[in-house]
Amino acid sequence: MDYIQNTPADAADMLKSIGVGSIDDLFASIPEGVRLQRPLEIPPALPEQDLLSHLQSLAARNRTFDAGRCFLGAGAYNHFVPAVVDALFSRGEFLSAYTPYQAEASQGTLQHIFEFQTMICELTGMDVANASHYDGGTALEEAVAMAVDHTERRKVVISGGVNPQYRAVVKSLFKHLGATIIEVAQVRGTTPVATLKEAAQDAACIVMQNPNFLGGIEELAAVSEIAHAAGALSIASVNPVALALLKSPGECGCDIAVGEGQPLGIEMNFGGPWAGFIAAKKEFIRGMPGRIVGETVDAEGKRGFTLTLQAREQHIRREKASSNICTNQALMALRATIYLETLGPGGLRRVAEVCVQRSHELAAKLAKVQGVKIPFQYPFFHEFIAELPHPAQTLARLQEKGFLGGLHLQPVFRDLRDHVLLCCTERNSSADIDAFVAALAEAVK
Amino acid sequence: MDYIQNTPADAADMLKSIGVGSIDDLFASIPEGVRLQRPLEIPPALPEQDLLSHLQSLAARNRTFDAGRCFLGAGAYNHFVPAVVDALFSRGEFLSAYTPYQAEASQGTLQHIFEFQTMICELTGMDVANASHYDGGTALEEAVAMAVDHTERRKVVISGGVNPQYRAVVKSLFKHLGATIIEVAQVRGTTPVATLKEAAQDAACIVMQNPNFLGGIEELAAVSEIAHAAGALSIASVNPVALALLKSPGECGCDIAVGEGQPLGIEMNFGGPWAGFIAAKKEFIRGMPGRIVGETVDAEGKRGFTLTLQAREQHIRREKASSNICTNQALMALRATIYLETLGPGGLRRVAEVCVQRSHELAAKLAKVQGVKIPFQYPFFHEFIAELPHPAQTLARLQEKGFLGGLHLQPVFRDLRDHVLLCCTERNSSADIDAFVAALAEAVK
Amino acid sequence: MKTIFEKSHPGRSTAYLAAAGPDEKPVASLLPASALRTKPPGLPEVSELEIVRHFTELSHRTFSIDGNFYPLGSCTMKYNPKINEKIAALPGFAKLHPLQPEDTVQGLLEIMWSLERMLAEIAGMDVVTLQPAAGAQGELTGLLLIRSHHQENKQDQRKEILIPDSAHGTNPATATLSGYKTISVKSDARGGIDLEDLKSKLSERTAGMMITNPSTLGLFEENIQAIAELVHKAGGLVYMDGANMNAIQGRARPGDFGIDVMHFNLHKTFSTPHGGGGPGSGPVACKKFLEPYLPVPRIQKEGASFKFDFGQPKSIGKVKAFWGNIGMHIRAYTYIRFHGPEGVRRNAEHAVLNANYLMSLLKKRFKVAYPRLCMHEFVIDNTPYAKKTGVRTLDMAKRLLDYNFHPPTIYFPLIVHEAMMIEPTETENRETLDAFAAALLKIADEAKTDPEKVKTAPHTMPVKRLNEVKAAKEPIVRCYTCG
Amino acid sequence: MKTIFEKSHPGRSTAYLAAAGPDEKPVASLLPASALRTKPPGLPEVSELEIVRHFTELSHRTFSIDGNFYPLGSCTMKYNPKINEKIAALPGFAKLHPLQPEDTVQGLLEIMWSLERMLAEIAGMDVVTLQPAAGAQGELTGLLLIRSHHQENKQDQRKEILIPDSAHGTNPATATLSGYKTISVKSDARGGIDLEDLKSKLSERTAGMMITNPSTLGLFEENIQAIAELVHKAGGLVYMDGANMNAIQGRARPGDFGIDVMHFNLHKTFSTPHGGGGPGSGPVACKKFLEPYLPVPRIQKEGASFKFDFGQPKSIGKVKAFWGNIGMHIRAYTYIRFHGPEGVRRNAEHAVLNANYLMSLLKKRFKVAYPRLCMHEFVIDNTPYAKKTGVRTLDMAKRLLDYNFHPPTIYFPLIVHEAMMIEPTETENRETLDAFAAALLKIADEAKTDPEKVKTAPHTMPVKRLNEVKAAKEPIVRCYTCG
Ligand SMILES: Cc1ncc(COP(=O)(O)O)c(C=O)c1O
Ligand SMILES: Cc1ncc(COP(=O)(O)O)c(C=O)c1O
Repeated sequence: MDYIQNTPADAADMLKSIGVGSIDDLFASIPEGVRLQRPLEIPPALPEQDLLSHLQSLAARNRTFDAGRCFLGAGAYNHFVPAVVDALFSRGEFLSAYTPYQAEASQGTLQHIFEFQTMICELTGMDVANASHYDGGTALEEAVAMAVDHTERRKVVISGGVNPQYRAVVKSLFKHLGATIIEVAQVRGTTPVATLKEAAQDAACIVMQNPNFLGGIEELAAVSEIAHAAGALSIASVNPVALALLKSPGECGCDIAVGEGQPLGIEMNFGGPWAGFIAAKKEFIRGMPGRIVGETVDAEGKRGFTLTLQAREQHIRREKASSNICTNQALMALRATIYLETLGPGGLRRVAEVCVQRSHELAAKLAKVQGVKIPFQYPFFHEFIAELPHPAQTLARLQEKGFLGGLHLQPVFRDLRDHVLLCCTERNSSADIDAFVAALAEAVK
Repeated sequence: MDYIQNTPADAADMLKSIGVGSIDDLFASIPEGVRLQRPLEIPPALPEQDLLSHLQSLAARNRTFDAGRCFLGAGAYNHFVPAVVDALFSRGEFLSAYTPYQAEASQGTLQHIFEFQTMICELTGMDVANASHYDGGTALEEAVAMAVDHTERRKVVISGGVNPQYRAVVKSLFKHLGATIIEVAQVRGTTPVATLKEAAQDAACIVMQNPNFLGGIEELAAVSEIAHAAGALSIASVNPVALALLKSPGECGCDIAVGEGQPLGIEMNFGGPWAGFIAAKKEFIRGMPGRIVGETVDAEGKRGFTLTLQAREQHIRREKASSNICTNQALMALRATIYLETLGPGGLRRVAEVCVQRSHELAAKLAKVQGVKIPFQYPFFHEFIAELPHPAQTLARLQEKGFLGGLHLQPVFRDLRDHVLLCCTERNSSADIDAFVAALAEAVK
Repeated sequence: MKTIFEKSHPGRSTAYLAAAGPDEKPVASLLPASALRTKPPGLPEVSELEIVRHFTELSHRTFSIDGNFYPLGSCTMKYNPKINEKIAALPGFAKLHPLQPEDTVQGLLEIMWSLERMLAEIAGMDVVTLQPAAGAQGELTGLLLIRSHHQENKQDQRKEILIPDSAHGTNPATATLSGYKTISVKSDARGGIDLEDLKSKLSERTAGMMITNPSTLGLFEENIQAIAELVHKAGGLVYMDGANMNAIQGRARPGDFGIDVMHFNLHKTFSTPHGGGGPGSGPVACKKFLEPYLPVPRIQKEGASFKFDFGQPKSIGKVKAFWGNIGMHIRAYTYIRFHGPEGVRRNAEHAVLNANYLMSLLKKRFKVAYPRLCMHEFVIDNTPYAKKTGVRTLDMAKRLLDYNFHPPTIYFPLIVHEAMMIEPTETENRETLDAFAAALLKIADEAKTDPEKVKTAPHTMPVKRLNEVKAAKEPIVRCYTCG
Repeated sequence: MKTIFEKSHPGRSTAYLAAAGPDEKPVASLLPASALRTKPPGLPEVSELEIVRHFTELSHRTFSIDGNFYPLGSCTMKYNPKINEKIAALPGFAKLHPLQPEDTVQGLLEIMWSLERMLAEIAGMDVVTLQPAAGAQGELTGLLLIRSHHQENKQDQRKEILIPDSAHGTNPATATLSGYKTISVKSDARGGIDLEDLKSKLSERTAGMMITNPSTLGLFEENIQAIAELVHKAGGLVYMDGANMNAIQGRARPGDFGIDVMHFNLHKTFSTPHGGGGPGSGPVACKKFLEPYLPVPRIQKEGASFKFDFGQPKSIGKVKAFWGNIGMHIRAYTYIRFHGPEGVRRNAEHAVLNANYLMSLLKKRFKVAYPRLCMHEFVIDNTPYAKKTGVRTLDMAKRLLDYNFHPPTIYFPLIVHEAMMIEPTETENRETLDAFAAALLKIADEAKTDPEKVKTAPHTMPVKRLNEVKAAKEPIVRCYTCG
């Protein structure tokens, strides 16, 4: 099976035009010894009807939890996506376009990226944002690389409140590059600002996450001051939904803000594709990785958009480029763009408010359950820590009852042995919360 | 909740421009006594998130059977729809366009209807087809009305092999109009041609269905001869998928061909929306109901398409119109168009072949099951009759096992007491058939 | 652009099913040779990519609500919410066979039952059938109910239906189709029904009257109660064409102002997408006394469950195979549930606000046919321009395309010369109305300064003005180069 | 066209969530005031209808495979099947949380595991990781594997990566990012790697070589075995940039011709949609000896079930949060399962056939940079035209837009002057290739007869030629009139 349009008669004519006798002749430049002489050992072709059944049966072997019954966050958030997002995102022109190299034929792509950049700047309080990055973790890695290049220092201070997945990504690269990575442990839900002072000496940057991985709201402004005092950059990894309510990194004096766009109308997709973003103060513009769209005019003075500042990029600067990124996550950024424009400031704020509301409702209700504790009192956005007996077993029991009941923190946070991280979004109604609390009360008995 | 864009400030400005003080003033022409003074008693508004959950929970209270486990046809057919059909059909420009009154701005709609008309003509062997009708039943009703008008006779002969739903529609209208309707009973699966001769005298038309409701292949050509000999028109209601294999009504001398487009890539949708079609020999063109698209040229001689022959239609001819139809099922006809063009002649033929193949496979296998009989031997397309003990109970047992096991004919066909009508399409694999046969063997024990 | 047939290439296609296996029996061995066709139908042979490009290009050549302001009078071209499409496509709705046992479709029957109740409440009526596939079929259903009623009462001589001269063509066409004679009733100077003319036409032959309210002139029939009383006194029933319910939903109910039976157009008032011509859905609402005649099956609620009831001996029977355009019912149900009572009423209010606002912008320069407050739409009479400049309504309409607006309905209603019937709907914003008015005013200028430009419009569409006369005189209604 | 910010209107929006109820606590009572922003972000306030019209219009301003022939060299712009989109959107895939327990995602893990096996077979490699998000990240992953290997073998001095001068920019950029120095290797007159130059640059500092095969010139590296042997002998490893695997899948396998590690671009070879810039997916395949260094988690099959294995002490760690661009894995898996062994090979064959056919049409008038049979693409050198007429490759590219074709990749590879790199892919038909060639030949005529027309192209796009210099000199990278 294939989507090839040439019939055998076409192929024969075309070979004649080329001047060869067979398709095999076209592959003559492959040395004989390495030509594959047998069919690939992959499963036989499936016509579309059977293909769909096959994939549907595989999909059926995954369990989807009711939207209201997911209390798991930890870096992937279960938000409501208005139908208009899918309806527009799935238009074939958007799906099947390449990077907008020929600006005149790609004003649609360029303009939606320009709008994305604008809104990321507005949310983060920064001056410039790129067209997207692979994900929140690699965006953070690139921000650290920007700081290392900018400061010419090789020490990186990173809060233990940063998503462990992101920290792992940063470490994979920088340990190879011989940088020193100092992790400052979070304490009872937030990063102790005082301990950063010493660590900041000679650092390229201090990296914070806000709200942090445990949901806690960090003192970003204070951290930025410490960073700047030590000549380091202040980098914040942020949740864009929370930014409808929280002070932006820009307001807190950060130099670079990065984050994951998944909460903005992107399905969880088992972890990808999502859309990282990177935004910075304008002095860092020429060190930014990835595509940037700029406004310009056409030959008649009419406004238009084009890729710009390409002299930073690999296809021009090659080994001197600010990054190696080429393909990004533009289509996912388009989802975020449609989502943000659809919700508007009021709508996004309402999502954030309801997240705060419901997570605090859950925390308050759980605090009353026999055997469950809310051990730490820190300000949180939509995630918080609860302490339970036998977390692994409790989560398994909740799963039997149809709940995705949070993340057991122990394997990653060694000191949080009996602790789980819980999350609420606007998808969890008060009724869902009550059902969950009841199921949990049952499960911990 | 609503999709209104005017803010209160806009509304105030607009009222000023109009020169009235309030929205209530705009409704002054409604006599006071009949103004509704209370809110409508309908349920309160649901924001989109809750709306979706509500409708999902209603959808969950319907049972969908696995595609391969549906052996029920009887006028609605479970065919495979390539993904490309939905992807294109759902484009907003197609969905949200009106009837193409302004041809220059609606070349897309007009051209796809023109292509639909062409393919319906090709399938049916007719000269002209309209832009679609409500469904197969009402299309048949209109064909009968054409015949009544054309012959100025008021007697309608209709085969008992015509879908009982369609017969009911024809009867509802024509019994009011005082026409005589003669039903010629099918015998052991097909219509006995000989008995039509007498009935045909003074008739406006003879109406056949092919394949008939019981799957049987009728002798259309012979019937057309009888009709024409009596000065009546020959009308055939046909399944368009079967026409990939079967002689077309045109080849069989029919004057008008109608049918239901549902098998052509339209979801079963619990019975609608689907797309009826009406096609006829060219001498009937000015008696055709509904929209017809024609080819023409623009002011510069370039080809274009437009609605044509509108002098037949109600908006011009009013009480003298050939029909009262205005809105049709154009969007569903678009699905059929995409489907037919995607499959092409080979693909459609293959669907039809597999239907024949599998239904005969099922019949042969059932014939071997203890307690089950295939009572009548008639040539059939993809439906046939099986005789079982306790059909109602057997069907209920099959349902428990996940099978939609056919239609019990008894309520409508009085003489077929223990008979069910079974259908296979390309969706029922040999494995599905074996599973069904096994389940049935178990169920009739 | 080419038709798909001109892109066809022998042997080209994509395989959606496996080819025949070795143990497959040839069709000729299963079916009689005499039944089989010898020449395949002339369908095109194209690849999936070509299909995608073909329909993508066709979509780009199609004005639509999603792309354009589309103020087609009488058509209520309001925003079609995307959530409705998503919901109607849920497998739990789209994949249901119409003959599935009732116990397997309880969710859907609940929707249908609830939609009937909600429509009855909006109409001020007692009962509803969802079966008719569109407005015109609703009209047919309604007239058959009226006919059954008279037959039951041995009033077979009632063979006339009164219809105002402003009515939509489906009204008289439906009257004919249902065996009635149409008697036209004049409109008066205010655009309402001329009471004297009405009285003179009522008689013992009157089966009923079809009345559109608000009318196709965008006016609420101020004498509606008196009219209904007159018709009733004459022994007739009053049918309302509810195409314009968008203007009054939540503010007035036909059942409260004397209507016996009416239809809704779900594809207008409740925003189901019109898809280039359809599908529609035309539920019929009526008073209790007409209930026995409604099409079968009816949907009944018994305890917590729902079922089809086929046992209605006086029923007119079926007007459509199966149960109606279910997908449209789901969308309309969704739409009404989204809006709630307040939203439904606000839709009417802002539809009327937008229409009056747009009229206020245009009336300075254009002749409004009935210069008074309107409901959801209003009609412009372009005779002054046509006389002065030779630029007709058709020309102005075509020129609007160059400004990227779909034109209003033109040359309807028939009683207004050079009519332009404008219905903006409630989902448009003021900026759009301002821009549309500005374009139309500019075209009025152009009609004076550069009439040729208007008369030869459009200039920016994929084709120039099309020759409709030729299309009708030498009809080419299919492609002949296929197959 | 306006930006969405220019359409914003205070107070306008659609409600997707219920407003606050009476018992809702104000946010200020739950979060510290110091943490809260005082000014809302400047997002636009528009209605859903405006959103629909905005993005519909934007889509109409976007060339795409669905709309246009798009022969962008090195990008493999082949048809993106709609079935893949449908499958990836199934709730059983799209709605999964990445941290769901493994026993609830067995279907997806099976897909990932199977895709790894299929890619390994196509590559002739032993093991695969799906984690990298795109080709460039695959390169980074690959170089980190090489680096780990040398570290393990105490070969820390190996700090140089050899890269041919025809390579894509990501190769040297990746070398730098992973702490390596790039050593450029020359191409020879036939477009292959210059063996003498290569030899002269190999040393005990050589960590490895990155080689693109088929190369960005569309040529299979005839000396690939010899090259691999040379690099291996010098103690280096051979990385292959697999961006051009479309040309050889099923006909030759990198693992069989000496490659140690490589990446795939699923968004090229396996048709996952490129979405205006991404997402991509860059799985890395390698030989057994590099397996210990692969990113975690690996996917293991145990009996009939699948699990993540995080226990790889020598692993380079993670290159991306979670497990990769799963949605792209699902599409690629679907694509390969649709094609099967024969289909995959035929894709390569017809990609190569189409490229050579198109070259045969163009070579009569254009200078082909390396005039020999090509693989999936070929490069034209426009210097003759530029010299003669002043019409440059950029001008020709822009002029192609007026013929409704997306231009080829231009000015790459850097070693060909005035380059035009043309990759038609296997899913295009001959009529399209003929039409494209005709357009390009016509433009070559225009370059002589009417050079201004070409130099000022495009003329039919929504904007005329854009000023890119101004964009870079005075960067405006966001809208300032919002908020
Ligand atoms: C006033 C009026 N009546 C009746 C109809 C007919 O309704 P339908 O097109 O749904 O059959 C229409 C539709 O245009 C209309 O505008
Ligand atoms: C030859 C070559 N190498 C590498 C890449 C980079 O791959 P990606 O864009 O997926 O990061 C590309 C993509 O354009 C390419 O063409």
